[in-house]
Amino acid sequence: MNRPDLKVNIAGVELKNPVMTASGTFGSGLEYGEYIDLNQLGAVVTKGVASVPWKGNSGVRVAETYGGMLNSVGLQNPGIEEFIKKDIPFLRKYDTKIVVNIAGKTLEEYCSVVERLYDEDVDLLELNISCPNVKEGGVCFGTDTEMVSYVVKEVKKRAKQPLIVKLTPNVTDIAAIAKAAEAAGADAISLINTLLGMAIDIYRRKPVLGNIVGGLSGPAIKPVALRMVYQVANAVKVPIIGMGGIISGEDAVEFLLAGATGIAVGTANFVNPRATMDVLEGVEEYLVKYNEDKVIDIIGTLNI
Amino acid sequence: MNRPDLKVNIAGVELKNPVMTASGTFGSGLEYGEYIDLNQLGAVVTKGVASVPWKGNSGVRVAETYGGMLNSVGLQNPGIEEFIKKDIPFLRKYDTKIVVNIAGKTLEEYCSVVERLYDEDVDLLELNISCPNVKEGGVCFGTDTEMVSYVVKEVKKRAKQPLIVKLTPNVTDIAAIAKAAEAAGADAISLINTLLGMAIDIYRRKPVLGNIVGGLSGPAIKPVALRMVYQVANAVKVPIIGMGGIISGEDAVEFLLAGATGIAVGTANFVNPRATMDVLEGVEEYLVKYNEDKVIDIIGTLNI
Amino acid sequence: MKERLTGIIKKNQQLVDGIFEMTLSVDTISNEATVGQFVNLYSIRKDLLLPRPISICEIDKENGQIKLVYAVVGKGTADFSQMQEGDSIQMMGPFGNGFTISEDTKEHVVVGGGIGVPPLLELVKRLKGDISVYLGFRCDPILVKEFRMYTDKVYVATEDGSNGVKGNVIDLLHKHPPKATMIYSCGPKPMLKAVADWSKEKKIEAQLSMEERMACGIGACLVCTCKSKKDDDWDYKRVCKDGPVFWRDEVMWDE
Amino acid sequence: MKERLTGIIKKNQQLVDGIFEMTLSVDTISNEATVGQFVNLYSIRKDLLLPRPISICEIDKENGQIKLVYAVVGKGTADFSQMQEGDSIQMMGPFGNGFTISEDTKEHVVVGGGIGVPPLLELVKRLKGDISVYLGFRCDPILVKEFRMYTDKVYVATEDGSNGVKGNVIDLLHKHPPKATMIYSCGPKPMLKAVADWSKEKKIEAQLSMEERMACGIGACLVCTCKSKKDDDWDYKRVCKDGPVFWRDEVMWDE
Ligand SMILES: Cc1cc2nc3c(=O)[nH]c(=O)nc-3n(C[C@H](O)[C@H](O)[C@H](O)COP(=O)(O)OP(=O)(O)OC[C@H]3O[C@@H](n4cnc5c(N)ncnc54)[C@H](O)[C@@H]3O)c2cc1C
Ligand SMILES: Cc1cc2nc3c(=O)[nH]c(=O)nc-3n(C[C@H](O)[C@H](O)[C@H](O)COP(=O)(O)OP(=O)(O)OC[C@H]3O[C@@H](n4cnc5c(N)ncnc54)[C@H](O)[C@@H]3O)c2cc1C
Ligand SMILES: Cc1cc2nc3c(=O)[nH]c(=O)nc-3n(C[C@H](O)[C@H](O)[C@H](O)COP(=O)(O)O)c2cc1C
Ligand SMILES: Cc1cc2nc3c(=O)[nH]c(=O)nc-3n(C[C@H](O)[C@H](O)[C@H](O)COP(=O)(O)O)c2cc1C
Ligand code: FES
Ligand code: FES
Repeated sequence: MNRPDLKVNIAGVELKNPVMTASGTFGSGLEYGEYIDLNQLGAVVTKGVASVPWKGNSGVRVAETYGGMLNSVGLQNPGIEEFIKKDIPFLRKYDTKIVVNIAGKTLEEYCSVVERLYDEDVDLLELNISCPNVKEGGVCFGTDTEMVSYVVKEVKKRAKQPLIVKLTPNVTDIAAIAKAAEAAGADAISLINTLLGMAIDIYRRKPVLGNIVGGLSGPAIKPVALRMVYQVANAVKVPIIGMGGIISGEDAVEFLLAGATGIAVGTANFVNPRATMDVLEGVEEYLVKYNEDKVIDIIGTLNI
Repeated sequence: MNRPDLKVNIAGVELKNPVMTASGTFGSGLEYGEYIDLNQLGAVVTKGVASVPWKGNSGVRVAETYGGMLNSVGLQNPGIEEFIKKDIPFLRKYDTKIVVNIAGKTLEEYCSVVERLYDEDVDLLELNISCPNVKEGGVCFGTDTEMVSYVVKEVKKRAKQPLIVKLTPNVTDIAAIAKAAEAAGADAISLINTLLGMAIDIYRRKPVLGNIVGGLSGPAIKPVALRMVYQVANAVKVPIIGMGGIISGEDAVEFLLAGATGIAVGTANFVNPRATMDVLEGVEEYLVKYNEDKVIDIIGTLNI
Repeated sequence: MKERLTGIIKKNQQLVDGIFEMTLSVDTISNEATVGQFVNLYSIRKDLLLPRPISICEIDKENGQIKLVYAVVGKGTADFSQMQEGDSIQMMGPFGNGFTISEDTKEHVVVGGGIGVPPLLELVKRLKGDISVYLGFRCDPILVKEFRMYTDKVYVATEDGSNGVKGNVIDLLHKHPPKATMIYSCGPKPMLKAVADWSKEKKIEAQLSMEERMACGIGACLVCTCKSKKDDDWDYKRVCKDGPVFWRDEVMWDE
Repeated sequence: MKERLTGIIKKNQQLVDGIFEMTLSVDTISNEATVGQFVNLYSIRKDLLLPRPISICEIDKENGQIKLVYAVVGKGTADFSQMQEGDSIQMMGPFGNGFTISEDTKEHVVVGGGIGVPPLLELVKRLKGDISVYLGFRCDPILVKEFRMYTDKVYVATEDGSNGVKGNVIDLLHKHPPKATMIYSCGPKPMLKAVADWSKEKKIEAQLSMEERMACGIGACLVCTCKSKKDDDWDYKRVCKDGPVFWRDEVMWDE
């Protein structure tokens, strides 16, 4: 039997396979490049980058939880100039797509990153709307349909590359948020970002994280992620990139069946630096086992 | 050293200790009574009961997930009459408080259960507002501050026993919901109910659950539960009952430090029928180790 | 007070491809257990919280042991299959109601399919009178020799015809019509349904051992449903507590 | 390509109450490792996802082995302490930059506190010239005999005075002032800060091995911060990749 065709198309960009990295868990690939062949990845999604360098949060930034972890990195990044100088040329040496994840504390910051990337050689943009909107008292951009609509519209106007909008799961109605993003021009939707969580050091009687709360990721959150991907797949027409707790090919197939065209591997990289490759091989094995010629033939094929 | 004083007071009702059972995971105690001495519990919170018998959902009702489980029991219950006939007399034989968890698909159903309980010998009522509001197209009562306010106000009017309002975590702003419940008359707040999740059987290409989606519980969700308890503790003055993933005394202490006056053990019972007792002993050990005479002295004492 | 128990593995070996037999030393269970009951086995893997229900295949009160026969179908059973003699395993039980054996019944028909066959072994040991056993498998039969120790009438079918008659237990029942006043059956749902239909047609009483996914295993959580007749209406009974064995006429198959 | 490795446990025994020594056969690491680096150990418990960073205490290239010394402080290390000779453990490494050893430096001062002491042993083995070692413990000292094999000047302090001088390493440094052109130190943050201050006052260069909670261990996730000077400003460096050893003058202590 021939190897199945793993190609997927996300907003006009063809990926050799659906396996991507989750922003912030893979740097820009330099470190994991020592463990895997980056050419094998469908796409590398880079760590969130802002218009200027951000220092991130102080104090302890990670807490282990049952089947997961909390992080409060706070989007530390070297700023778009440094990113363009170093990360793009590094990644361009590989035969993989580059997705730049974008952070911002104001609409203006998001826009300035997008504009700065206008003439740069990157394939897709991913707008992280889980950031706090400082002008609105720190409420997360992604929790309100109107804010989402506004931000996505303005960013989309200025973007050359197709725009993925990455949703936060900390909302009542994820489908409504996804629809708002789509209506405002999102070319694709990715989800989920981390769930807001907390851990307490009972011996010191203090939160474990310097930032008190942090983002929960890892296999613990997979059921929530999968439910949201399923709900969003039933609400929008644009392609979806699913993530949240994927550690195996089986997990990835669940997301594909639920309606994701691409899938991203995050926390699993920390447990196993070859996690992306294991996921890729697992998806391929599944297709072979069920005589599927093309991965796109199983996307969204859940029997209800 | 003397044994620490474990008594807590929830809305005027004194519990011998803060350890309760989470509704729906313990029946009305009959089954677990073979494994533990029910007299040792601060309170037994019964399975949700409605005005008439509910059959619950069809098909598979449970799926195991990483560090957790999904259930879609759909609030199967024998109705309030049967409950009053069997469960209250059974529980009254024990020296523990009785908390009746109340389910409803309309305001009227909630009210009729509460009214029916008016002259019954139960200690506290727990209003489960995670139920779908059938009149509003099945949106969950607990996801909207106005709906919460309305339901709680009406139910409170009719309730003789103090009213605990149990919140769903599937919302953008849990503190706002808690405040609405408090303002409407809630005497205490309990949280969290289950997170909405999903699992897929990739071999049958079907959702594992007959109901497609279900409620995620167990240690996987603890960080989200703890964050929400912390946020709610900072938003309301009424006592809080914390739950979500508690499997050990240490877990329970995290919730107490975060501001919970009572804590409830749910899914852990399925893993270990003595879970409530282990939690109770763990809390006591912690108090002894840190020379605390009273459990109430550590509630909400997190150093930020 | 009942409690979570520790079983010590005395034997754990493969019977046929993917099916294992485990002998456990756990006298609380061997003392209490009756035929058709099950135990709940816990995995040591902390990602798997829920117990795995496995029927008791044989009860050896004298030596304080029970035997389980299980198929490796997922992560939990895969882990069990890796365990060694001397290892300990956390478990609870015995659970469920078991089969009703009446002294008055003299003609017994036992029908098992696949991994539903093992719990019928202890049953056959205890039945008195005329016993006919019908066993269906996908390919590799198990425990046939053991059943033959208690009755000559053991009929085997395999789907692929590699062993015994090619076909299923219903084909067997047609081929070798039994004398029967009571049927006891355990196996996959479609087979149980077929046995129910057959027995109804033949006007023979039947006890069916049902299977459903579980959480608590003791009747508290209501996840393990068996749709059952109740007066003019119906109800979900609990497989773990009200079952796993149900009377044919209670069970509703329309789900 | 680098990969996750399997180490085989050759020895795993308690040194003093709550502190264990583990010898691992894992030649990829023993071949590559340099002094002051660490490895990441994975728990077999599926509820614990993140690796535990443990410094390399000794490197035995010849036998393809490394030695680790670790304190049991939580679930992960408790599990490690239960492992037996012959068990295998998943691990990655060696990670981090290690100590800089210059041939020109002749007068070395080594300052360790508590569980920060072990990584300094391999260092002392490799230093040439005059070596003074200052070790502080809460009560039970570890590895003192081993350090004495490489230098006569090993000074020990314990907080409770049960062994050596009562006090901490700074007290020791005052009591036995060393000849020094370079200081190497590993231990709890307050101790490192004190060593930094002392060395600054004495105008001696110092290398400090920092500790922080980690996730990836390889520099990709940015959770392991060390607040560091950068031109007129500051920056969070990564303990796992840019460290764990930092020059005193980079490190900022105001957090
Ligand atoms: C009363 C009863 C008696 C049983 N007796 C036996 C027996 O004697 N021998 C045997 O091989 N099997 C028996 N089963 C089925 C057995 O419980 C499952 O095969 C087993 O739980 C699968 O676990 P897993 O981790 O390998 O599979 P996974 O698919 O990884 O399990 C995931 C989850 O689904 C549950 N699950 C999966 N399949 C089943 C199933 N068929 N029935 C119930 N729960 C399931 C698991 O318990 C677990 O919670 C019995 C089931 C019941 C309800
Ligand atoms: C570079 C480096 C080298 C180290 N070398 C040693 C050594 O040689 N010997 C030794 O005993 N310890 C050493 N530690 C500390 C060791 O990593 C922790 O004690 C260990 O991770 C605790 O794990 P646990 O599961 O027992 O504790 P838990 O408290 O249950 O762990 C929970 C989480 O917090 C992390 N964590 C807890 N304490 C620490 C800590 N002090 N530092 C970093 N992460 C922590 C764990 O890795 C885990 O992710 C080193 C730490 C670092 C960063
Ligand atoms: C350490 C860490 C840093 C992250 N940084 C970012 C980020 O910069 N931008 C972003 O959109 N998401 C970020 N995320 C979220 C992940 O991309 C992903 O959405 C989430 O972790 C869920 O996937 P997982 O469970 O596979 O990790 C980060 C996650 C982790 C664990
Ligand atoms: C099987 C099952 C049934 C439940 N039924 C109810 C219910 O009837 N009413 C209710 O308010 N919560 C119900 N819950 C939610 C629990 O009371 C609890 O809020 C939740 O499971 C989180 O706690 P845990 O992680 O300790 O289980 C149920 C949970 C489970 C697992
Ligand atoms: S498994 Fe809980 S009631 Fe049957
Ligand atoms: S642990 Fe990930 S960057 Fe250091």
